[in-house]
Amino acid sequence: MDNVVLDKNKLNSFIVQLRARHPVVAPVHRGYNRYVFDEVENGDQIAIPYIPTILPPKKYFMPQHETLIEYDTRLGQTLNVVVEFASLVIFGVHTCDLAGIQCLNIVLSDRPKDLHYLFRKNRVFIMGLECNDYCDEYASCHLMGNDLPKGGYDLFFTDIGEAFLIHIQTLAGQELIEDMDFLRPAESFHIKALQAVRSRKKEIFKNEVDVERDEIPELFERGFDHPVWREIGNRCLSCGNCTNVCPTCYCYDVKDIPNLDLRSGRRVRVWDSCQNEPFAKIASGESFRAERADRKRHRFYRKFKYHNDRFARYYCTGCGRCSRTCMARINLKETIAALKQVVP
Amino acid sequence: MPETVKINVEYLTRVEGHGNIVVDAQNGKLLQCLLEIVEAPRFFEGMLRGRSIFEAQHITSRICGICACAHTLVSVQAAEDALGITPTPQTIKLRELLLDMEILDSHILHIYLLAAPDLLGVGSFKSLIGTHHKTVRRALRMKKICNDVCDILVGRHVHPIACIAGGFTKLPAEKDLAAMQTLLKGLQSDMDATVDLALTLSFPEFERATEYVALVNDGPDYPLLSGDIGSSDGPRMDKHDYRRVTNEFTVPHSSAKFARFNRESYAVGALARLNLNFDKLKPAAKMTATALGFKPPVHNPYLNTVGQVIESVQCLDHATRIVEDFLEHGIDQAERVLVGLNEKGTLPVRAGNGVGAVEAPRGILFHNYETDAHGAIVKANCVIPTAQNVNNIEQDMAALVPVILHKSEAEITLALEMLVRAYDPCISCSAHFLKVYLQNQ
Amino acid sequence: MITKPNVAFFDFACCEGCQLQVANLGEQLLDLLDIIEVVEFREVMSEKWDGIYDVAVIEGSITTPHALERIERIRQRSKILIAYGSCATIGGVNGMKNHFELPDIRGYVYGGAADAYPTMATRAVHQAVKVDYFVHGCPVYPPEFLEVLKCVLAGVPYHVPDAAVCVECKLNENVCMYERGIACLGPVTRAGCNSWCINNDNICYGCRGMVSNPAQNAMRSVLEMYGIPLEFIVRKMDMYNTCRELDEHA
Amino acid sequence: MKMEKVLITDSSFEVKPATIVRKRVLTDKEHLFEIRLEGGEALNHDPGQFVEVSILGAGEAPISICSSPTRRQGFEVCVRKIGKLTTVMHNLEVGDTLGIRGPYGKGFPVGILEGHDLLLIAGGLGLAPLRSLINYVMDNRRDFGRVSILLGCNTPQSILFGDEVDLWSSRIDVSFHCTVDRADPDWKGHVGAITTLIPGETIDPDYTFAIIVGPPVMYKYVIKELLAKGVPESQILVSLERHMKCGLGKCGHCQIHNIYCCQDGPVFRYDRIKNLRGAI
Ligand SMILES: Cc1cc2nc3c(=O)[nH]c(=O)nc-3n(C[C@H](O)[C@H](O)[C@H](O)COP(=O)(O)OP(=O)(O)OC[C@H]3O[C@@H](n4cnc5c(N)ncnc54)[C@H](O)[C@@H]3O)c2cc1C
Ligand code: SF4
Ligand code: SF4
Ligand code: SF4
Repeated sequence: MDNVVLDKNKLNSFIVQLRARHPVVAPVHRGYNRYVFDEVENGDQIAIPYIPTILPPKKYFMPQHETLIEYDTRLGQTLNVVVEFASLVIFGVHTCDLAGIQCLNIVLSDRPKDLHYLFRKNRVFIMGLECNDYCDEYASCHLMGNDLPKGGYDLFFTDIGEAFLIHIQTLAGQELIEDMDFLRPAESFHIKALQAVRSRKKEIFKNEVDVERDEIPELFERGFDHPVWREIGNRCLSCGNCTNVCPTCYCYDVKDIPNLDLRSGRRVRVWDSCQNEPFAKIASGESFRAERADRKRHRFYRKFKYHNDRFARYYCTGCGRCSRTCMARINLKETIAALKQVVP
Repeated sequence: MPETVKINVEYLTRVEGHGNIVVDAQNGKLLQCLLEIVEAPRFFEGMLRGRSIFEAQHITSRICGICACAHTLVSVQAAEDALGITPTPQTIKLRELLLDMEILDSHILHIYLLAAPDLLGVGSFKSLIGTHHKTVRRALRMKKICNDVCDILVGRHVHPIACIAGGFTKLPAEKDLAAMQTLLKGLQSDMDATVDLALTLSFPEFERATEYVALVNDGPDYPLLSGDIGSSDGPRMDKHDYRRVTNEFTVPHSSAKFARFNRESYAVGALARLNLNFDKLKPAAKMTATALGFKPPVHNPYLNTVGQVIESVQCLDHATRIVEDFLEHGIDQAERVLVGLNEKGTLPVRAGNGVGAVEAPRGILFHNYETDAHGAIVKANCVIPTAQNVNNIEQDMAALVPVILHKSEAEITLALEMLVRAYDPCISCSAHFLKVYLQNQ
Repeated sequence: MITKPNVAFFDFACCEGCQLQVANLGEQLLDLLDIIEVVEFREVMSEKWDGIYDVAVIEGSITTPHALERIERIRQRSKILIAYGSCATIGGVNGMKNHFELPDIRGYVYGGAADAYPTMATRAVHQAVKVDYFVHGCPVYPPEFLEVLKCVLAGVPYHVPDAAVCVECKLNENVCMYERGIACLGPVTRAGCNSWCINNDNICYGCRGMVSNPAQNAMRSVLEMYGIPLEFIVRKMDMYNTCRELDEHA
Repeated sequence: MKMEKVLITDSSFEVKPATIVRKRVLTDKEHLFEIRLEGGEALNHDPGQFVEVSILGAGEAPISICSSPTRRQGFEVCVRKIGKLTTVMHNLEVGDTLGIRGPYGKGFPVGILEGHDLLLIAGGLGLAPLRSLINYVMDNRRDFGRVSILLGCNTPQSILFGDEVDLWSSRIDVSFHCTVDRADPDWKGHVGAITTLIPGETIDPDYTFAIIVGPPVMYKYVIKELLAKGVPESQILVSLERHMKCGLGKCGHCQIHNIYCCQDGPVFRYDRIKNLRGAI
């Protein structure tokens, strides 16, 4: 497909015009290091550049609290499966988060399909945004192969100085911008500028840990008893932050919330975390991952091994959120590095 | 004609906290007439010892859930006084807004849920649901709106979160202000209906002039958040001299301390405030007063409830103006204060002695903290409005009982209960602060 | 539900703020009154009831011998008993006094008249009588109270979340206080309040009590890492959780 | 943002309406329910599979199907009262309705078991899922070799399905042994852990499949005894209980390393999971 150019001073018109069709969500700044995806009304409210938002855009595909079912027992035990959704545009998604969405797409379209997720997914337009430089020291996107775009968007924006070069990847993306007469076709110098950005990035983005990506399966293959698990397990507070902010975590709990009439109500899905104490506890009281070290290890294996075995894809995007948010400063990069150290 | 009565109302209902009324009259002679405070003591002043001055607000808010915002406001005032922090004009305005909502909320609770059942002759608001369904709905709606405004401003009404020494941890954004404005606008018609309701109520006739004590200041506004201590009987005093006003003393029958200033007792609360500061009311509140036939000085304690209606109008009016003002001039978000900053001793603390004086819904409220050089509290003292009123209530009862002694025991009991309730006593507060001074230090 | 269950509210040593949260439900309170029959609620009602309570809602801590007798009597007359608010569920702020020698604190507050005011170490309600349901929080979080009440009426258990407040804090997209070098009790405090305080840019004070398996050593190292004196956090922990000691020694 | 709401069909969270057609109180903690899907639709389950039972307002819970597909029109579940759903379910009566999802998971591989000797070992409530296989075997008895049943319970009173247990023990084509942890004076049988029953069994290791269902603590010890008897690891089958929410291999609760108990199990060959730390 095509490339077009958006002058930066037209970003506002771009957003305003988009909004005429769909609500637009984008990264906004809410005080100290707090970036979140939220609805915006114009371009000025958008914070770019930004460090990864507290929660990744997955909240628009699988909200923190989500109604799955509505019921009224006066009508018996039958129920209505409902999806609450909004057709919207997510603007400014970093490449790591694009990868995160792709990861979720894969698991949740695996049979049995998660129709709630897929329903929303088909109603969200995604506009990616390239990082010309690292957001901060927590990222490991190059190691995970996500510092460059690999699909997963309708439109993709790269900052080439005075303007954004927009790569149009889908028909849906094309249609979204059809009537925007302030967009110009990209000329060869624009493409050159993009190439310049990419070659500069080559200089900046290097493996963040002294490990090759292909080595990772091996590290985990033999690392199950590595002392690093006990070490981070001892430091972990089981606050669940690392999983709740992760773009590829999708564990959940399902519960019923009756209304005050005690007859009608909703069945909701809420994000859950394998780091929480009761997560693997059964009704008789046994917990199958009672030790924090077991839970930490489980999380890492879900990112780097288990899903890889199933779906041939890493379930870490390198966004750095888990390390950024950990009050105990358990760091993903350090953990991988430690795993590489062979223990005598 | 039961000239000999023995009344013992245990666990007086529809007041905040536990109190008993004890009346003993024989052959027309009043032997005993007490308002016993039986609330379990909670030792707040003791618990504050050794705590950081920055924690005082969080802890003292828990003295009373009904006027948690007032305790919060007086606590931060005392803490700032001790630390030598001057709040910014924006902070003061927001605090005034918070206090307006607190007083409004508390007055609505008292007028509708606690006093109205007596005046409408039913056992409680629950019976009102049947007989005065719309009225109850209105009351709950009004309370909810006050709460919703507090939720936006400070996180919640009971034990506010965002109001701390130094300012606010969170400041309303423009959309928050707009939301508050909508809420307050929505309250207006219910407020009109409240005044209409008040017009239909009739109150027992009983007069006893006493001393009235409330905050006074030189500003143009009805003083609630700050000022000197004013009295109907005497000169104006600085808040630091509060002890000379309260002159607390203990009596054997009560866990609350009694207070007296220029006479045997004094009253605080809506009536006192109106008797002292009537002229500073906004026109809307003044008009309400005229409509309700309220002309200060008013010496009938039962009319405290009417005073609360007038103050409710005043607070709503004042709060609305503050919000409008912020909408017009904006909020400086840079004034947000970071909580817990002092964990590593980043803020200058000093040995100091700070006093806060705020008009809580039930009257003037004092907190006084003395800190050491590390900002730890070495002494704390809190004087609660109801504690100041108890003495006055007993004086009222002593004056009232002989006049109504010819009535049936049930009637006497009701009259006394209504009298006590008219003061809207917050016994939980006062019992928490039965204060006596360190004997052994 | 054929007949509405009788529900009574009782207060012990507390600030009554949690009871007020019921009135603060607004018009929703009327929906609530459609499904329960409030038979006693001293704060707003004069009526008394002398039958058996289907549900007794207890606010406040047990701090005097008289209160202990009273709660025992209420227990005997109640089918279901709910501890309501932190003072009742974990002792709450009233527990702070347990750290002072009792005669000392009584003397401080009452001076010579101290003996007139009998008191004992603060106890949470479950440390005095059997409790069927817990509604934590200072004050209670009204949506959680309604959840518990619905469980009571349906006759099913309510599971107090045994995950950290942090979980809700992150779902609400707050920046962690530790990122700003400020100590927060979220990691050791049980969730259920929707991270109320942090949403308002304050810290968690631990009012809901601790999770079943708090990572105490890890917590200590975290504080060390951020240069926060341990004594600071211990003091903060004490604010609500002193009575926990009674459970541990039980 | 304005949210829209639509109804969708074919979601995995949909339930099939069902009715309780029989209820038996086995003990005060365990009740047995016979359930029939609306319209007489067959559940089509394999022994060892489970369903998600849904009661609106109380939630959902995974419950093993304890009846054999060879019997009755409906299916049976045996429910222990422990939490929200199970409490409400105990209060249901014949004629009451509920919702069913499933059947889910991989049950016992009856096709592979055919032609072999079976050693069926159940502890406590584990008898419920195993009963589906036992009755299947009874109904197709000639397809199997020697069949032994070992049953372990807390007390004689807690023995579930007493009448059927009597039946099994009286059959000449079944070897049956039962043991209790704590006996009462009337108890004539064996006392002690279930592991103590195994050494006495005559087993032809090459031709025997051992099948174990019981509380988590039981597996390790029983497997040790079986291995000592020479039963190959690939011929030991276990059914594992895990915390489970969705039954769809998504919610993550039941995950053991890279397998999901709800989809890949709950029945596993021991050799396939023995190296998964924490599985047993
Ligand atoms: C494959 C499988 C088969 C089962 N078969 C049976 C059976 O035949 N009969 C039977 O009585 N029980 C069976 N169980 C156990 C049963 O699922 C749980 O007892 C049930 O989920 C409890 O639900 P509840 O709503 O009553 O309890 P809850 O109120 O949900 O919870 C009670 C306690 O159990 C924990 N818990 C919550 N959800 C689960 C869960 N899904 N699994 C385990 N623990 C949980 C909670 O942490 C809580 O502490 C089976 C479980 C599995 C996984
Ligand atoms: S594991 Fe950490 S770095 Fe990797 S995707 Fe999840 S949050 Fe990002
Ligand atoms: S701010 Fe407090 S509650 Fe939130 S994540 Fe950090 S430690 Fe946890
Ligand atoms: S955040 Fe902490 S202190 Fe605040 S309500 Fe929740 S548990 Fe209580």
